[in-house]
Amino acid sequence: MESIRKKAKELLDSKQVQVIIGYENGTSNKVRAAFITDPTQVDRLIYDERCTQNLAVYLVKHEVKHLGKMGIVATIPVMRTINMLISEEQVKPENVVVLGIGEDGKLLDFPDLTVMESFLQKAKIEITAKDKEAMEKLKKMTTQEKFDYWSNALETCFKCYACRSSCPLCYCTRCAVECNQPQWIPVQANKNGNYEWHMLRAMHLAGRCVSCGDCGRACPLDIPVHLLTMHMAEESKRLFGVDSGFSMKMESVLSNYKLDDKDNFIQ
Amino acid sequence: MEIEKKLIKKASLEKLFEKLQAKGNKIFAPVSKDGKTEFQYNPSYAEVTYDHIQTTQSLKNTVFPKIENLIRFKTDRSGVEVTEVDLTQVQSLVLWGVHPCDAAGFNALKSIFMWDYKDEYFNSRLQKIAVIGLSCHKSDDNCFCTSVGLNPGGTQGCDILLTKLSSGDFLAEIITEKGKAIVTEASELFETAPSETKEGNLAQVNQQFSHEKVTKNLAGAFEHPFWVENSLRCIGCGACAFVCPACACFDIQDETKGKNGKRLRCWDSCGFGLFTIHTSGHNPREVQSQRWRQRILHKFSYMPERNESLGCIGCGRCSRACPVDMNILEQLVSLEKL
Amino acid sequence: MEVEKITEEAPEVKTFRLKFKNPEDAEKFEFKAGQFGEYSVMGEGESTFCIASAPTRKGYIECTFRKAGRVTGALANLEEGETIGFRGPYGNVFPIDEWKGKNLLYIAGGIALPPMRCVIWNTLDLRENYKDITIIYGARSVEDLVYKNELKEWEERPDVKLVTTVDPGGQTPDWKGEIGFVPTVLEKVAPSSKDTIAIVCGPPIMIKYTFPVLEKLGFTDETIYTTLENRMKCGFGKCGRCNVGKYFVCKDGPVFTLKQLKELPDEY
Amino acid sequence: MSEFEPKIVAFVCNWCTYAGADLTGTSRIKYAANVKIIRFPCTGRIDFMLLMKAFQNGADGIIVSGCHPNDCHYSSGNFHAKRRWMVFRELLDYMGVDIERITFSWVSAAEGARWAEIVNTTTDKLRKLGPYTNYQNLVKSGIEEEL
Repeated sequence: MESIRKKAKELLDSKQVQVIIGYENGTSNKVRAAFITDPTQVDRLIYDERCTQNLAVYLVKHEVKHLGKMGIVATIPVMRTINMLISEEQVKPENVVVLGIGEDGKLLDFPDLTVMESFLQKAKIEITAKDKEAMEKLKKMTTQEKFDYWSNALETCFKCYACRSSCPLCYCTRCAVECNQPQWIPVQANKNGNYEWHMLRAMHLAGRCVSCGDCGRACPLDIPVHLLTMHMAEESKRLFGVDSGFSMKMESVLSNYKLDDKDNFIQ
Repeated sequence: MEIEKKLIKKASLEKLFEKLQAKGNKIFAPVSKDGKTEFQYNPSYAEVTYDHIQTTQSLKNTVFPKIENLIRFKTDRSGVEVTEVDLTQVQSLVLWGVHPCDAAGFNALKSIFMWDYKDEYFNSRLQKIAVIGLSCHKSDDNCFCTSVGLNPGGTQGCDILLTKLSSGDFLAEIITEKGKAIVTEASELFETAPSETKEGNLAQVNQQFSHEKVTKNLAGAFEHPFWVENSLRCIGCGACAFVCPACACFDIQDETKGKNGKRLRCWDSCGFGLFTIHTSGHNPREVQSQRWRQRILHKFSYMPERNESLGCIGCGRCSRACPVDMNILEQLVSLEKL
Repeated sequence: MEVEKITEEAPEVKTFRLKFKNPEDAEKFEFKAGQFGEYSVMGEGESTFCIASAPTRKGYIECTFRKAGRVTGALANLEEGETIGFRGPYGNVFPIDEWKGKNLLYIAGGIALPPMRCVIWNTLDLRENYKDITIIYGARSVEDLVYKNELKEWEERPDVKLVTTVDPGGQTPDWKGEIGFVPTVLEKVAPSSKDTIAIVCGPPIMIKYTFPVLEKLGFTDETIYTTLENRMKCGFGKCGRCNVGKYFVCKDGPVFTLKQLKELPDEY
Repeated sequence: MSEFEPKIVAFVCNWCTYAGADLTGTSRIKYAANVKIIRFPCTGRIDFMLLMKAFQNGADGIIVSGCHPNDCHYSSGNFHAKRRWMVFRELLDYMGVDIERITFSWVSAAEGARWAEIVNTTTDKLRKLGPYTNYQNLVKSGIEEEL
């Protein structure tokens, strides 16, 4: 924690960055994002196991970008998101300084982003045991059981789009659900509309999701929507051998192909 | 009507519930499951909880459904045939175990839907609900009903208000004619009121700000840097608006299947980026801080002025639901000191 | 309502003349200049535009729209004789009775002439109530000018002064009107502010640059009227979309004086 | 009781499968009449949401078909499409949509008989699977909400 504050102060003092995006104590024992522009305020920054929000979502937020060059406290999923955003040309590498946090919770020193990149090559991806278990359980179900599970789980969704807004990779200003000529997804939050919306969201994150799990965490109704995108991440790794966010120059999985992609399901 | 007080024993309460159900009433009551409490249609009495602090979702769905059918239509070459929804078919509904803040929430919605133009879709549903309230004996640090002029034992919006007494039995306050009718039909379950008052059995919610002062401060705070500073972390989802009992922004959309279709009213949120965008691309509220400002101003400045009601009941749902800890209470306390 | 007649005004811009299917409705229907309606194509949705015809001309209403989104796209595909839905009228009105005995200065840009056409014809039909009537109208190009026939008629009328302008580069070789943006042309024409009411309709950017010119010409905030075109859905002050400050554009507007606008937060 | 006749929507590419299906016709090969063909410029245009729209509108089964690998008129449209289907199939399976109801195939312009065979086997399979009530009920529950 001290090392994060020290580094943040150093960056702000030397004007290498104009804002540090980190975590601070919020209300009711919650933590929340902090935007520190004043070096004397760095003591607000904290880091502990409660800090799970994917802060990269702010790298593409207009009003935050507007503050200037950004320093960001980044755990492994956040670092992977930054790589994804750079690959997709949403973030300019020269506008970001990463205050990396390793698996042990200690500050990592990245003189530049290429060092972060090589760190990530070796880093492990961990999803929580709870999520792993839930996914295994789902995979063992029959088709009918899976269908019932999802159509019921998604039925309560009222389309507040917290899953979409919390996801740093859902940065489109006009989402596919808002494109209404034609209306692809029923706008209303009914069983059918919800099912198709979450299917669309998962598909649009296929090969892009970094399994941070923030969409599920953000859902006010506790619908495990992150299990959908995490599954897509797992599958694209299995099918195409790539993990998203491990390089700043990742080629998008769905806009590339290999001649030997398996096609044993095609007659 | 003067409030009448009665006692209803714990066992009789179950009988009342079953009696209402047996009469064919649809009941909407809070049920706890996996650490979360939500209102559910027609639960069994054993499932109903009396111990929850707050449900995640509000009760507005009962009078302002998340999807509401406005009209049905059929189109073909010869023209369009439009059928109105038959609002006389709306079923009556008993809301059971409603906290006083939520009961007051109906008044906030009423101030929007029944202001100027009277919205019959809303009104016909409102007429059909009976609210059986339940005073709060627990609260958490997101609750602030006392700061917006309400209290944990308030009767506003209730037809009957129940308060759990130290004995485990309930004090019943019969507030409206609708409430009286329910009691009359089950008079054998009610007994003479005890001497114990509800005051000693309520949650302690301290007043944290004066809403009058907030309203006053907001009048000159439109350009204040407060808004940007305090909403940088807002990610612009609609969680707060969708769980809010008093948020009533909506969208109107058509849904069709072949030649038939419906015009639907769906919940919307002023926090969404595209909410106000013009066809030309011009957007009056372009960035998130403007949208956050709109949310607070609408509830604490515009509504008191136009609708003579606050747009907030202090239930704290938005603060609990927010994924990025935009705590409305914290912000209102700061706005009072602005 | 039935689409009685379709006029192509400019590229992607059409005017519909609408007739009530039920004569009783036609009889009952009344509106005033400045009000708007919700026009709908079943299955696509509703769209808000002003009523572009004058209340003095009974039996029909007209609306003019540019094909831009889902609903206007569907409207543009309709043919004469087809049916559209209409709700209205909503909103407040231009206080034309209060303007009696004054000069009127209309300033419009682009597709914002339609909301003004209603009040222009209304005052022209009651011509004896007003003194000089001046219309300044600009569009991006000659092609984009709407109501070309009516512009001609106004030009020929001795009791109306019409100034048309197109943005630089939008002129044709035979263009006889002005070239330049509306505020610039306004400055050049420089109508007297004495006893005059100015009515401004146009895109936000045009309005923004027109007000200072008017103020320079001596117009006071109470004598400048404009209409706000916020996005709307319900039309009666519920859905929250057009909320600006304590006002709802659909109820308290769309007509506002500059004085009222200045009291509003800058969110339109 | 008459046998259940499934409704099948075929999304095919203009250059290979559509021409192939045309050849089936001109060769006077008889095949199941359950299929409604929708022609696309390329399999690369066949968005996953189109498949969902078909189910939404009551299809019991779907055929998606285009040019054999390396034969795409636009050189790589079918390769891109293939990746999308690989991923999409996994998602459908995970969400409980019966992927047995979707047949993916490559049918060239010269394979009229093969097209007939694919339609026939798909139709047979769907006859056995029965109507896709799961999805049809989902749609219905969405459209008919309570008053």
